[in-house]
Amino acid sequence: MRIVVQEAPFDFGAEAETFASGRHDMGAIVTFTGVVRDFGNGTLDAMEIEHYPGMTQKALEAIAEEARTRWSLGDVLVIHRYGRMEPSEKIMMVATAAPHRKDAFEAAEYLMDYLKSRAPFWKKEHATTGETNWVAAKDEDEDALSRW
Amino acid sequence: MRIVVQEAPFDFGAEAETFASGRHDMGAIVTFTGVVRDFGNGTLDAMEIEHYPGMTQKALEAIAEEARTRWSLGDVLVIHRYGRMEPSEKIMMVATAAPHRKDAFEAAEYLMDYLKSRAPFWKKEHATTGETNWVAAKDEDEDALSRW
Amino acid sequence: MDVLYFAWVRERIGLPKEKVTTEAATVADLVAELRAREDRYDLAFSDLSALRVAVDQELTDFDASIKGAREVAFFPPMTGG
Amino acid sequence: MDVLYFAWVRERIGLPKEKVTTEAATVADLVAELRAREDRYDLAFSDLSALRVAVDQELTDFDASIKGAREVAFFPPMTGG
Repeated sequence: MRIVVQEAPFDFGAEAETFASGRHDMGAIVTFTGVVRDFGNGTLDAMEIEHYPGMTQKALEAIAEEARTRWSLGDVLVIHRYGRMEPSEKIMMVATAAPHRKDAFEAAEYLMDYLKSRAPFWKKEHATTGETNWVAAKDEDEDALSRW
Repeated sequence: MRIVVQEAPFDFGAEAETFASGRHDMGAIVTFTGVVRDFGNGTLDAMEIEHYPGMTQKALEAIAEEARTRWSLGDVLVIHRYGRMEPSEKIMMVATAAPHRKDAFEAAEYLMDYLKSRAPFWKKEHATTGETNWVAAKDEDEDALSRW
Repeated sequence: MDVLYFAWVRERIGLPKEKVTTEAATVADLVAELRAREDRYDLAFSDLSALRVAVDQELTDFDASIKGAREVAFFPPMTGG
Repeated sequence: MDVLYFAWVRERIGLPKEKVTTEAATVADLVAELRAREDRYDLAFSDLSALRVAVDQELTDFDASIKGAREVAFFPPMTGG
């Protein structure tokens, strides 16, 4: 299990390759990657992500540990950035390795649902006009937790 | 959309990186990778995958097209190998890009469920003892289709 | 028409593909003709619930018509992914 | 104890962190003390349903005890991922 919180970009392809390689007993690897969207109209200049340094790593570890108790997993990877990112930059990734695909998929979705609403990150949009906007949490993201 | 059926290994990290990069309007990228498992006891020498050359590409394209009608997707990638593979080799991958994570996850799971039971591939295990065994389809894989 | 066999169906019958001239109207009729040929065919087709069929590279069922079909393929349930 | 503010709570109050000496028993008591200080605090805490709280870096609720706590943090609902 590896949990990384960093400001710098990460190499998604290399991380995915390393995570998926050399596994003899895990038949299923799932990755999720979150990307900064400009909403298709080019009005987003950047996304700024604030976090709670003392708590973030612990919160992510607790979420990952809970996933490992709920599903049969061989490994879990979480990388989450903070700071300023432009459209098309990768914000974060999770990866799960499991003997079977159902566990790998469900655990990845669980990690994402909890990361969205229970890890101490806050997103602020910077528009090309200079306006800023704290992204509001969505009811549907909170509701997504109820399925677990 | 890209659908590839080939005997040669594919570069998962490079494919994942290329698929996830340069996207300004897709916030969510999901990949699934299938790996040859040796069941943890080292008794599997190789997995041999037979396919139906004339039908495979068409069947995969039809499955991917159906996913695109059911979910809001920006792109779909399917790579599936045939031939002989050793434990830890990657058999196949799918990737989905969507504005939102729910679509990316569901479409990837749909692709996998249909690939498992409706794409013309057959797996044969070669044990280190020399014995061979055609992998039987699982009832749970057939049942998985009923949720879509 | 071409008749194709895959996986253990291919192994039991002993060949991957053959030309078949038939007046059979449906897949089931074709199966009946093949079973009557030789034991290896009879054995391969003894449990149709363990088999799948594609006509002209589209999955279908054993009631399907094969009139005008160019290719009929028999194989066990698929195990992709 | 240290009191921390994140995202728009930090912006409204105008600082990320401050030392607070308090006899408050619960988070809600601490919030009442802070609101009484100045308008910017009163405004930031005007709708508790829009806020979340962590005591010693664990998410909790406004009824939670802060006796012996070293760090209390206030912030809006999280938007990770």
